[in-house]
Amino acid sequence: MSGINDFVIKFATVNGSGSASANTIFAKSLFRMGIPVSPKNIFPSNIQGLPTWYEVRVSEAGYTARRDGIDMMVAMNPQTYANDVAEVVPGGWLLYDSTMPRLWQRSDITVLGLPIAEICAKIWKDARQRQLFKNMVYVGALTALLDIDLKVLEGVIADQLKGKEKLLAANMQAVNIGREYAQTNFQCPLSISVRHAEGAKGKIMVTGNEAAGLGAVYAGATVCAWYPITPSTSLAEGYEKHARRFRVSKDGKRLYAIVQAEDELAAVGVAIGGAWNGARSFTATSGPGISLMSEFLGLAYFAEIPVVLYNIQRGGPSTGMPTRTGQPDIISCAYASHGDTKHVLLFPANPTECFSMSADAFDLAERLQTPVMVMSDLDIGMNDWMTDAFEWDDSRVMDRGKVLDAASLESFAKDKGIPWGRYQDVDGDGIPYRTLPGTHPSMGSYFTRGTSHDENARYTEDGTVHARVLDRISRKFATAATIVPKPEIRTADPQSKIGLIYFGANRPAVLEALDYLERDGVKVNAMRLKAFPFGQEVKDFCAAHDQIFVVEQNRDAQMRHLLMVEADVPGTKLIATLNYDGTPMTADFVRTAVLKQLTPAKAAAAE
Amino acid sequence: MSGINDFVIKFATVNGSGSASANTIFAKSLFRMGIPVSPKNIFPSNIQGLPTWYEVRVSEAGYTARRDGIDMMVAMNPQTYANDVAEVVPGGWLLYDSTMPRLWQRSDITVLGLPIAEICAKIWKDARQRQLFKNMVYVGALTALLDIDLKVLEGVIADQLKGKEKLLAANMQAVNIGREYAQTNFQCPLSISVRHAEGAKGKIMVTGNEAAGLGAVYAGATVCAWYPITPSTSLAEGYEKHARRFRVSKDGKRLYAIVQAEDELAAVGVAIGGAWNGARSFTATSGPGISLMSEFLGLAYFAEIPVVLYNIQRGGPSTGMPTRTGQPDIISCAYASHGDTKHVLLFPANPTECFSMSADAFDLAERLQTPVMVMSDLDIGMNDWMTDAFEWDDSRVMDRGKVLDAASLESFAKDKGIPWGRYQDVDGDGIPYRTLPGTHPSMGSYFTRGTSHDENARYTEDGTVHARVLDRISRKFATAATIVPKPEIRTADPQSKIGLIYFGANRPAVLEALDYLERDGVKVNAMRLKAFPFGQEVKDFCAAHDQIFVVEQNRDAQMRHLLMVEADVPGTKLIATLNYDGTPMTADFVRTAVLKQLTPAKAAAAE
Amino acid sequence: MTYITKPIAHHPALPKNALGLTHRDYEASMSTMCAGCGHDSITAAIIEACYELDLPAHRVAKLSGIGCSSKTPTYFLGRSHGFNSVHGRMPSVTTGANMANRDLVYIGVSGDGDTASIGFGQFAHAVRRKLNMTYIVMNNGCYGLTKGQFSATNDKTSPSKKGEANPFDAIDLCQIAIQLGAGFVARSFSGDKRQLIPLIKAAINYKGFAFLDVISPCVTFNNHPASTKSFDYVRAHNMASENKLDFIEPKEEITVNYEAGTTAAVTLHDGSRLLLNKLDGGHDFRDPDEAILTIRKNATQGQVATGLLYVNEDGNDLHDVLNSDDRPMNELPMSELCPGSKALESVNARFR
Amino acid sequence: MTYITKPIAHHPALPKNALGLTHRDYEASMSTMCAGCGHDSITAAIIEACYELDLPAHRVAKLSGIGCSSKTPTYFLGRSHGFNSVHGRMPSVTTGANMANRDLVYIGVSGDGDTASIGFGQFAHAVRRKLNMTYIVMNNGCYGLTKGQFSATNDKTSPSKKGEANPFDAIDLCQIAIQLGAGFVARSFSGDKRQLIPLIKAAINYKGFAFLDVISPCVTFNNHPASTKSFDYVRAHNMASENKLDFIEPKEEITVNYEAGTTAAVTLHDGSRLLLNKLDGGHDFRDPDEAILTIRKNATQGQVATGLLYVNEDGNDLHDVLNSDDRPMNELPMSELCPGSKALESVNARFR
Ligand SMILES: Cc1ncc(C[n+]2csc(CCOP(=O)(O)OP(=O)(O)O)c2C)c(N)n1
Ligand SMILES: Cc1ncc(C[n+]2csc(CCOP(=O)(O)OP(=O)(O)O)c2C)c(N)n1
Ligand code: SF4
Ligand code: SF4
Ligand SMILES: [Mg+2]
Ligand SMILES: [Mg+2]
Repeated sequence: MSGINDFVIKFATVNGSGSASANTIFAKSLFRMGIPVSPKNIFPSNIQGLPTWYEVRVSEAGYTARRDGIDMMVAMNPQTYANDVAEVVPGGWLLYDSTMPRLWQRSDITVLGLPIAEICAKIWKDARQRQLFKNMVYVGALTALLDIDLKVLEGVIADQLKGKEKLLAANMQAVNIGREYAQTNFQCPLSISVRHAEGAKGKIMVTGNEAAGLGAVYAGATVCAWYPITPSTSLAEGYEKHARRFRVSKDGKRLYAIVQAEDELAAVGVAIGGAWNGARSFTATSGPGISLMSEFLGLAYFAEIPVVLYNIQRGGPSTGMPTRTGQPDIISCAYASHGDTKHVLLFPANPTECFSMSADAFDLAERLQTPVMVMSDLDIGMNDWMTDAFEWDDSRVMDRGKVLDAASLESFAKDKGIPWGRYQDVDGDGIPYRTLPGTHPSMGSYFTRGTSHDENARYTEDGTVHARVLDRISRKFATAATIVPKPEIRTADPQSKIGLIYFGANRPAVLEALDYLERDGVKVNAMRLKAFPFGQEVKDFCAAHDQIFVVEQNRDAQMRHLLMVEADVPGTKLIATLNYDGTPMTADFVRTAVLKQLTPAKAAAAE
Repeated sequence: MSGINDFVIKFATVNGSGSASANTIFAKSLFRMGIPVSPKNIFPSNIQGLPTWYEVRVSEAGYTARRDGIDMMVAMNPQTYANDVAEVVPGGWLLYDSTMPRLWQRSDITVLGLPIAEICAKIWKDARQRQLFKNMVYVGALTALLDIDLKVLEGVIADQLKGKEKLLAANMQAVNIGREYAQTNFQCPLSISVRHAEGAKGKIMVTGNEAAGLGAVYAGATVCAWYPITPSTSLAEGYEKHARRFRVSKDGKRLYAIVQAEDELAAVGVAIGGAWNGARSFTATSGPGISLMSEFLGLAYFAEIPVVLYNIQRGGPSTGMPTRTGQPDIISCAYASHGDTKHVLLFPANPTECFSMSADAFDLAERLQTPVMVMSDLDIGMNDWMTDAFEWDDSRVMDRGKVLDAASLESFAKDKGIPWGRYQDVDGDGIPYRTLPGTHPSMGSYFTRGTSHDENARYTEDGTVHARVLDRISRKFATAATIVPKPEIRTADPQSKIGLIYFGANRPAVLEALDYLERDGVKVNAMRLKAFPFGQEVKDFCAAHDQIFVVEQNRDAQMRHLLMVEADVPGTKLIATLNYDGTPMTADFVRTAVLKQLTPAKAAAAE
Repeated sequence: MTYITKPIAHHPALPKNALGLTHRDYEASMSTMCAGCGHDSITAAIIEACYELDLPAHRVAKLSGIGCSSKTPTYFLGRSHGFNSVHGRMPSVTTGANMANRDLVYIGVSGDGDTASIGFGQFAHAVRRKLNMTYIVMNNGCYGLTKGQFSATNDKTSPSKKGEANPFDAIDLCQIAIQLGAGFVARSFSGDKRQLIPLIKAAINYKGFAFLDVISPCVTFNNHPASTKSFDYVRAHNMASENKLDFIEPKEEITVNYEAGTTAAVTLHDGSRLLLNKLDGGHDFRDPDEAILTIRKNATQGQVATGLLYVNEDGNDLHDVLNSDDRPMNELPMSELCPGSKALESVNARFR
Repeated sequence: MTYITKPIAHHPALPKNALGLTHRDYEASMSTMCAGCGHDSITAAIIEACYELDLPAHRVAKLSGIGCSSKTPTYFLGRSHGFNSVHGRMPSVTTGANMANRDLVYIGVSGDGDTASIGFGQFAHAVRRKLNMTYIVMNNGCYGLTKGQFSATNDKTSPSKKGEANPFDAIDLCQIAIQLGAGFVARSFSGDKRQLIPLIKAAINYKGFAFLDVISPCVTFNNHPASTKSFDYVRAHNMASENKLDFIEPKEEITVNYEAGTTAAVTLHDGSRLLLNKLDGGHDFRDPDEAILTIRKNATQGQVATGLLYVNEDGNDLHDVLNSDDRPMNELPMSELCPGSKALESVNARFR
C-alpha cells in the first residue's frame, strides 16, 4: 500500500550525534514540497550516547498520526541494528553505513549500503565535522532515493544555518556526495518516493510547547514561573523566546517576568502570587510537578485565584518514562489536592490549539477565578506537528473577569444593592467579585486565606458558613461547565448508537480510523472533548449512544472514570480503549479495537 | 425524652483556661459510673482566648453519636452567651457564673446562677489557682444537680493528679463548694441526672490517635517520621509515649526511632527509606500533608515499597478547618500522585479499630509491597471514645510478606524454577519477591527506582515492558481486593432492596439511625466499608440493593464516586447522603435523609 | 481581618501623620494570640513603623505562611490586602506578587517553623533572588500553633517546657541570610521596641531583600527559665550592636547627636538613613565576613547578637536583575502585551 | 544496574584487596554519561576508594535523587542495593534507611540542582540531624539532565554556554554545611583523584555527616572557557589546603613522611587517620569559623578552596542523639517489639 507520498521512514541514530538537525531538515523539506508529514522523535532520557529514533510518516492523504510498519529504515546505530532491521516491512528498504559491511539476516528487504564513514574520512579531517556531515550524507542519499527536490532542501538548510551561512556550501557538498553515491550505486528513485503536493500548503510545522509559549505571550501573560522538567521545559523557553521578540520596550525594558524557581512548589507559588496581584501568571510542568503543586492548587481553588498551569503529560507513574508520551494525569489534575477540590481542564489536540487555548485558559481562569490546567502531552508538546497556521482576532478583548477598580468599588453597594464582600455571590453564577491590592485607600482590602472564610473573607470556624461557601464554589463550577469550550462532534450517522470519545493528541489517529471504519461500513459517531467540567453537549452525546469507545493513553481509563462520575454516564456503555506504552496512538489501534468489539470477524481480517 | 442517664450537656468555655481537664473529669466520672458517654471537643485553631466547647452525650442505651438539642448548657464564656443560650432545648437548663448577673431572654428554660468568680475570689488569692478551681466549682455544682457519685469523681481526679497528690484536697474543696452551693440554692437533682449503670462496663475511653500509636508499637513499627499537623500530631505522640514504655532496653537503649522531620515531604521520605530497608515504618499526617506527600506516594507505589500512612482527616479544602472533622480525602488518597496510581485504604470506625487495623495495615503493606493508608479523622483521632478494650492475640505472627533471606535467595531459582528478579510475578498474584540491602554478598542486589523498569529492576524505555509491569501491578491490586478486611454487614431484611453504605466515624450515628428506622418500619440493610480496593462482598451488596444511601462527610460524595468507578455500581442507585459542616454526624441526620427519600411524609413528621 | 464590621471611631485628639492618618488607621482586627505573646509586640512595632513612615496602607501587601506568627498580618494594616498562604510558602507567593506589581511595599511575616523547617528552601531562594521585600521572622524556637514542638532555631542548650533536651543545633537564619546574599540583615527582640521600630522602618525602605529575625518569646510553650528564647534569657544575653538607633527619612534633618566617633550611618537608596550609636567593638556591618563572625562568636558564648548585622548599601533587586519595565506588570495595557495578528503572520512564516 | 546479565570475567592477574575482591567487583553497569563527564571520574574514584577500603559491597547502600549525577550509583558498586529516589529527596530517604539499619555504609550521591535547589531544605536538615552518611554532590553548576539551565551553585561571574549572564550569586554548599553543623566538610575536583580518593575514604569512615562538594564539569553544557565550573578554570583557580593527602587505616603503620611541621593529622573515631601535608597559610580545619572565612576569602578572589575544609573529630550521629539500640532496627525480633497481651491489660486499665 505504501508508495509515492505515502510511506514511513525511520532514522535510528545515536543521541547527541547531531542527527536531530539532519532529520529535521529531511522532514521540513518534504513539508516544504507541500507533502503532509508527521515526524515523531523517540528519544532517551539521556544527553549523549544512547539510541534515539526519528520516525517520519509521509501521507499525501494528510494522515498525520503515527503508523506502524516501517517502509524504510535509515540504520545509523549499530547498537540497535538487530531490532531496527526487524521493524522493516517485507519489501521495504534498509540504508546503513557500509563502511563496516554486515550480513543482514533478511532476504525480504532491500539493503542499501552507503560507506558513509569511509567517504567522510576521505573529505573531512576534523572529527567533529566528520560526525556532523555524516548525517548530511545520508540525507543526500535520500534525496536521490526518494526524489527530494534539491532546491527545497537547500532552502531549508539555508534557513537552519541563519547566521553561519558559510557552512551552507559544506553541507550541500555532503548532501551531494551522498546523492551522487546513491545515484551511481542504487536504482533511484525507489517505488516509495515523494513529489510536490498540496496537502501541506498553508500549514505550519511547529511544536505544541512553542505554540503554547507564544499563546501565553498573546494572552498577555506577564509572570511565568517554572522549574525545568521534560517535556515541559521548552514551553517556558518558547514563552521567553517570543517575549524577547515582542515584549521588550525601546529602552530594553522587559514587559514580562520569568522566574526559574527552585522547584515546582515555588513555581506554582510564584504564579499564584502573581495572579493574586492581578498579573496573568502561569507555570508549566509535568506529572511529578503536578503532585508537588497539589497543596498549592487546593489553596488557589479555595481562595479563588486565577492561575494557569500547563501540564505536558508524560508516561507515569512516578518518574516513569520522562521521554515518552501519555495522558495519565487526568484524575490527578481534575482532583488535584486534598479536601473537596475540582479543577477546570482544557485539552488541546495540536499546536494550533495550544496557541488558541492559551488565551482561552487565561480568560477562563480570570472569569472563574480558579486554576485552569491545559492538558497537553509530550507528543503534542515536543514533536513538530503539521498544523493550521496561528490566527489572532485583533478585536478580541481579554476577559479579566469580575475585578473591581476604585470607582466600581465605591458604587458597588449602590449598583448591586448589597455591600461588596470578596466571596459574595452577587450574580447567582457563583462567581464573586475580586479586588487587587493597592486599588483603593479605604475600600476593598481583604485577607486571602486557605482557611475557612465567610462571604466577606473573614476567618470562620462556623461549619454552616463553611458548607455554604463550598456549595457556592460548586455553583461556580456548574457555571464553568457552561462556558468552557464545547466538544467537537463528527456524526457518521445520526441513527447510529455507536459513539467514540477522544481528546488531545489522539485526534489524528482517531480521525484516520474513522475514515477506515466508514469504509468498513461501521458507523461511529465521534466526540472530541475539549474541556472539563463537561457541558450539556457531552451528556447529550453519551445519552444518544449505547456503546461508547473512550480512547485514551493511560492504564486506568481515567477519562472514562471522569465521564462516569462527572457526566453520570453508566460505565456499562463506556468501552475503555487504552494504549499506555508511551508511543503516540495509531489509527490501526483504534480501528482494530472498535472492530474487535463490534465485528470480531472484520477485526480478524483487518489484522 | 431526655431524663435519667439520657441527655446532652455542653460546656462553653474559653480556650486555654484549664476547663479542658475539668470537663474530662466530668465525662470520665460518668463513664466510671458505668454510663455510656461520648464527649466531643469542639475547639478553635488557637492556643488561648477563643471560645471552645465540650459536648457530652449521656446515653444508657449506649448511643455514642453526637445528638442535637442541648439539655443543659454550662455557659462559662460571656463571648458566646448569646448563641449558647439559644442552643438549649425548651425545658432545659443553663448554668452560668452569676457573679455578674445577667438577664437571659428565655422563659422556657431554667437558668441556674452560680457566683463562681465571687466564691473563688473569697477563697483563693492566687489568680492562676482561682482560674483553675473555677472549673472544679462548676463540676462540683453538677455533682449535685446531676447526682454524680462523689467517690467516683474523687477517684478520677486522684488519677489525673498522679504525681501531684497534694493538689487533690484543694480540688475536692472546690468541688464541694460548688456542690454545697447547688444543694442549698437549687432543687437537686434535676430531672436529668445520672445513676450507676452497666453500659460502659468493660469498655475503655481513649482517643483514636493514642490507640493508633499504640497499635503501631504492637505492629512492630520501629521507624516513625512525622511533621506536626492538627489533628494527627497526637498519633506520633501516642506512639512515642507507648514506645517509651515498652520499647526501651534495660540499658536505656531505644528499640524505635522517631524523626520529627522538617516537613511532610521529608516525613514520608524517611518512612519510605525505612520501609525500603526492612523496618516497619510509618508517618501520620492530615490533608495538606497528603498533598505534599503525593509525589513520594507515587514512587512508593511504583517502586513497591511497603509504607504505612495514617491520614487523620480534617475539614478541607486547603488549610480549611484544621480543628473540625470530615472525610474529604478519599479521592486524593485513593489516587494520590500523578500517572496511573491507586492505593490501599483502611477505614477504622473507632479507636479500637485504630489499634487493631494498625497491625493489619503493616501486614497488608508488606504482603502487598505498596503504601497502605489508614483513613481516620479528627473525631475518632482526637475525641475520647467509649470503645471496646484493646485485644491482642499473642499467637499472631506478623506477615512480613515475600522477603528473601540469603538462603532462600540461593535456592530461589531451584525452588521456583526461574531466576530471581525483583519485579517478577512468580506466583501469579502480582506480588514479586523483594530483598533487603545487606542480605547477600553476591546475590539479590538491585536498583530501586521511580523510572520505568523491567521485571529485573533494570531501567527501560521499552514501552511494552513498561505496560507489562503496570499490568502486573494492576493484578497485584486485584489481589489486594481479596485480602483486605471485609465489610461489616447488618441485614434488617434479606428481602429489602434498600441499602446503606457507610464507613469510619459515622458508625455510631448510622447504627443508632438504623434502630430508629427499624421502629419507623423502614427496612434498611447496611454495609460498613472497612477497606479499599473493594472485595466481592461489596459488589454483591450493591448488586443486591436498588437504592443505596452512601453516608459520608464530604461535599463531593467521594465514596460514592469510588463505588461507581471501582465497584461498577451505577450512580443512579447510589444516593449521596452528605454532611460537611465539620461536626460529627447525628443519627437524626441519617434517619431524616433516609425518610425524606423513602417516605417524605414520615420525614416531615419526624422533624 | 480587614473587613471592618464597625467603622473605627476616630478620636479627634488622636495624633495624625503626614497622610492625616492616625495610629488606628494602621491597626486591624483584634489579636487572638495568647496574652503576652511576643508576636503581639512585633505587630505593634510594625504598626508604629508604618504610621511613622506615613505609608499609605493600601500600597502595602502583607503576606505570611501558617502559624501563630503568620496569623499576625490580620492584626495590623487593616487597609492592606493580605495573603495568609500555605505553610512555608510565603516567599514564593511574595515573589509572584512582587513580579506582578513592583510598586507596592511587601511585608512578609513568618515563623521559625514556617521559615527554618518546611520553608527553608523557599526562604533561601527568595534571599538569593534579592526580592524587594521585608521578611520578618517571629522567632520563638518552637511551633506555637501546634503546641510547642521544637523548631530548627531552638538552641541545643534549650530544653522544652516539659524538660526534654533538644538534640539538635539551631539554624541561625541571619548567618544563612548573609551567606545567601541578603542585602539587609538585622536581629532584634520583641521586647525591645526602641531597637525594633527603627529597624523595621529601615528594612521597609531598603531596596532589596531585608531580613529581620525577631526573637519573640512564646509565653505558652517556650518562655520557661531554661529556654534561650525566653524574655529573661534574651534580656540577659542581648548583645546589641548599638545602644541607640534612629531612622531618618530623606527630608528630615539629622537632629540626633551622638558622641563623636561612635556614630555610624547607613544611607539607603532613597536617601533615608539609619543612624547607630555603635558600641565599641561593634563590627563593620558593611563587611559580611565580619558580620558572620560576630554572630558566631556571640553564639558560642551563648550571647545573642542583635541590631543591624549587615547591610549592602547599594543593593539592587530582582526587577533590576530581570530588567523589567518600570511600570507594574499588572498595569501594562493589552495593546503592549499582545503582539496582534500582523506579528503573527511573521511568526507563521518562520514555521513554514 | 546490579542485575548482572553476563558474569564479570575475572582476569586472574587482577589485584585483589583484603576481601579477595578485585576492582571489577566494585564496578557496575556501563555509564551512560557523556564522554568526558566529570561524574564518571568521581564514579571511578568512589570505586577505587571502596576497593582500597576493603568494603564488602553488599554492606553499602547507595542512594540518590534525580539528575545525571544521581544516575551514577548505577555505575558503581554493582553488588550494593541502590535507590534512585525522587528529585531532591535523597536525604530523607537515606535518613529512613539509616534509621532502619545503622550497620550499613550509606553513600548518597546528588547534583547541585538536586541539592541546592529543590533539595536544599532536605539537605540542610539531614546535615542538622548529623546523619551518619557520606553525601557527595557532583557539582557542575547546571542542570545537566534537563539540558544545562543554571543551577544555584553557578557563580554569578559564570555565563551560560550561549553567553547569557547568570544573574544570581552562587550558593556555597560547604559554607552552608559547616554553618548547619556538618562534622566533615571537604571540597574537591573530579579532575584531581589524588585529592579526591583519600577524601572519599575518610568521609566513608567518618561517623556522622560527611559532606563532599566535588566540582564536576559538565562537558556538554558548562565546560566552556567562561565557565567557572570548567576543567580549565578549576585547574587554574584550585586553592588546595594541602599538596598531599593520605588516608591511613587503623591497622596501617604511618609510612608517609612529610617535612616536619607541615603535617596535620585527623583521627577518626575508628582510629583511621587522614594525613595532610598542609600548605602554609592553610587554616585550622578544626575551627569552623576559620573554615568559613577561608572559603569566603578565596571565593571573593575567584579562587576555589579545595581539600579538607572542616572536621569535628569527635562527631556523633543521629543514632547517638536518639540513643537507639545498637542492633539494626530491621533485625529486632518481634518478641522484643510487640509488648503482647499481658501488657495490653495494663494499658486498658489506664483507660478505664
Ligand atoms: C503543610 C502543613 N503542615 C503542617 C501544618 C501544621 N502547622 C501549622 S503552624 C505550624 C508550625 C508553626 O510554627 P512557626 O512557623 O514557628 O509559627 P509559630 O506558631 O511558632 O508562631 C505547623 C507545623 C500546616 N498547617 N500545613
Ligand atoms: C520533581 C521533579 N522536577 C523536575 C525534574 C526534572 N529534572 C531531572 S534532573 C533535574 C536537574 C538535575 O540537575 P543536577 O541535580 O545538578 O544533576 P546533573 O544532571 O547536573 O548532574 C531536573 C530539574 C524531575 N525529574 N522531578
Ligand atoms: S502559642 Fe505561643 S506563639 Fe502562639 S500565640 Fe500563644 S504565645 Fe504566641
Ligand atoms: S549532560 Fe553534562 S552532566 Fe550530564 S552526562 Fe553529559 S556532561 Fe555529564
Ligand atoms: Mg515559632
Ligand atoms: Mg548539576
